[in-house]
Amino acid sequence: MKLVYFAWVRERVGRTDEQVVLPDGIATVADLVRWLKGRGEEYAYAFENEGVVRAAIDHVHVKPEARIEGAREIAFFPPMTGG
Amino acid sequence: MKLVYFAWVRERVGRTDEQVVLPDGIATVADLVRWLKGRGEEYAYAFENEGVVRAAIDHVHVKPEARIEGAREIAFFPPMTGG
Amino acid sequence: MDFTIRIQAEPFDSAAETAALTRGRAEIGAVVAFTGLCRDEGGRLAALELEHYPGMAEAEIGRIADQAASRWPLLGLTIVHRFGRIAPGEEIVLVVTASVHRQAAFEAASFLMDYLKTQAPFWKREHLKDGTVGTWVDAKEADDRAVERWR
Amino acid sequence: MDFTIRIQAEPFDSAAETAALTRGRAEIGAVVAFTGLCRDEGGRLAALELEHYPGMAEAEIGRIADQAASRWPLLGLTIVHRFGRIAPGEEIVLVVTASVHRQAAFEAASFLMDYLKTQAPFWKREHLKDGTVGTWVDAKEADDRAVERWR
Repeated sequence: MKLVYFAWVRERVGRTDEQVVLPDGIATVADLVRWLKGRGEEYAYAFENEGVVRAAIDHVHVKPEARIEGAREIAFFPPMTGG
Repeated sequence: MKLVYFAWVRERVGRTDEQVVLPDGIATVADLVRWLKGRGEEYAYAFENEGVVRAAIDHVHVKPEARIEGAREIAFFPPMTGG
Repeated sequence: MDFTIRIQAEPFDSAAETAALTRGRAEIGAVVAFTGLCRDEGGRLAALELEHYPGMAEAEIGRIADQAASRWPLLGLTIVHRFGRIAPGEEIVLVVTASVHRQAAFEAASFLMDYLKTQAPFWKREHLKDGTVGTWVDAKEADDRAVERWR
Repeated sequence: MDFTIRIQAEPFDSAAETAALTRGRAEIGAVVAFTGLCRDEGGRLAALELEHYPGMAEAEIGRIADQAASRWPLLGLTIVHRFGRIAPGEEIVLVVTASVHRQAAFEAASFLMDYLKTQAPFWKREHLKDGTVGTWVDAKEADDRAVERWR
């Protein structure tokens, strides 16, 4: 599964994207965030404020409770400031 | 005092403008309309539906009860359809 | 505040008007340009004829513009209204509003159009493709309702 | 319905985009063009840097456009959003809506901007005149409130 990061989430994680192999029991976006936060300080910092970082699965906005099974690309980013 | 007419009010009255000398007792726009309606069929036709024709005194929209003393130019016209 | 109000028979160039309003003004964050066009009414219409009240048209549009400027923090405002014969597809009216933020620009432009429709002394008559002069366009109740929103 | 959606680094020409939308379309009565510009923030700002999520930006703006088209009777719609480095005074985003009547064009353009601000995957960072890279621009609560109006 591919993870991609944008804006200050990207800067805190320290990479634009990565391929991950998830352990069993990671069913939702919230599970994935919890797992990522355990991988190192940079992830703990990026996701320090629960509910601030947004997620998208295969280019569609999703909530933390969204199931990730079958996802090709999951993105994490701050609230959007386009327009 | 100068009277000016626009759109179908102008067509019904049959002129674009005219100078009038008002008799005593014509104090308001409504008085003026009543006096005009007595001047001929064309005026009676133009003002047949009370409240449809709008008025302006010296380029400012006014209501029928507006006083006309001191007015240089009074205009009568249908509801506006610009824009 | 930078006001431009013009009543003219000639076509206008909305792009040039908008560019003139924003040129060198780096405090502007939002520009809304409304253009009202002459429709062909399903192919029935040859042209619209717009009659106006010279003098009052400028004065009334100036008052409407002053109202908008007092209600919203505008950094620029351009209003151009044509009169005379206007063919389908041609522009009739242009309203351009500029502000720091979009909400003021959107609301002011919408307000200005509602007031221009119902308060500016212009009257439209249809000229039909079959050569006849059609009727004067009736004022729309929807336009009166639209202007009530702002009161 | 005539949709144009583009995400690009290059400046755009709002006049040309608007002209392309209305050319030969005599059923259009109202066109609203919104342009969002880079402000200089009182002279403090050298440029905005816009990061975006390629692929999702197009997809999400397409979904927002579909929503607008399902809510208002639009005859045309153009959205252009830039990314990369944008200097004060330059355009960031263009939304053009065309309809028979003005209300649909105004409301759809305002709706589209509210959604673009809060849903399209773009992020702004400030580059300051003193040479430093400033902070990422925070999402505004006012923008979240604005988008709630349409729900």
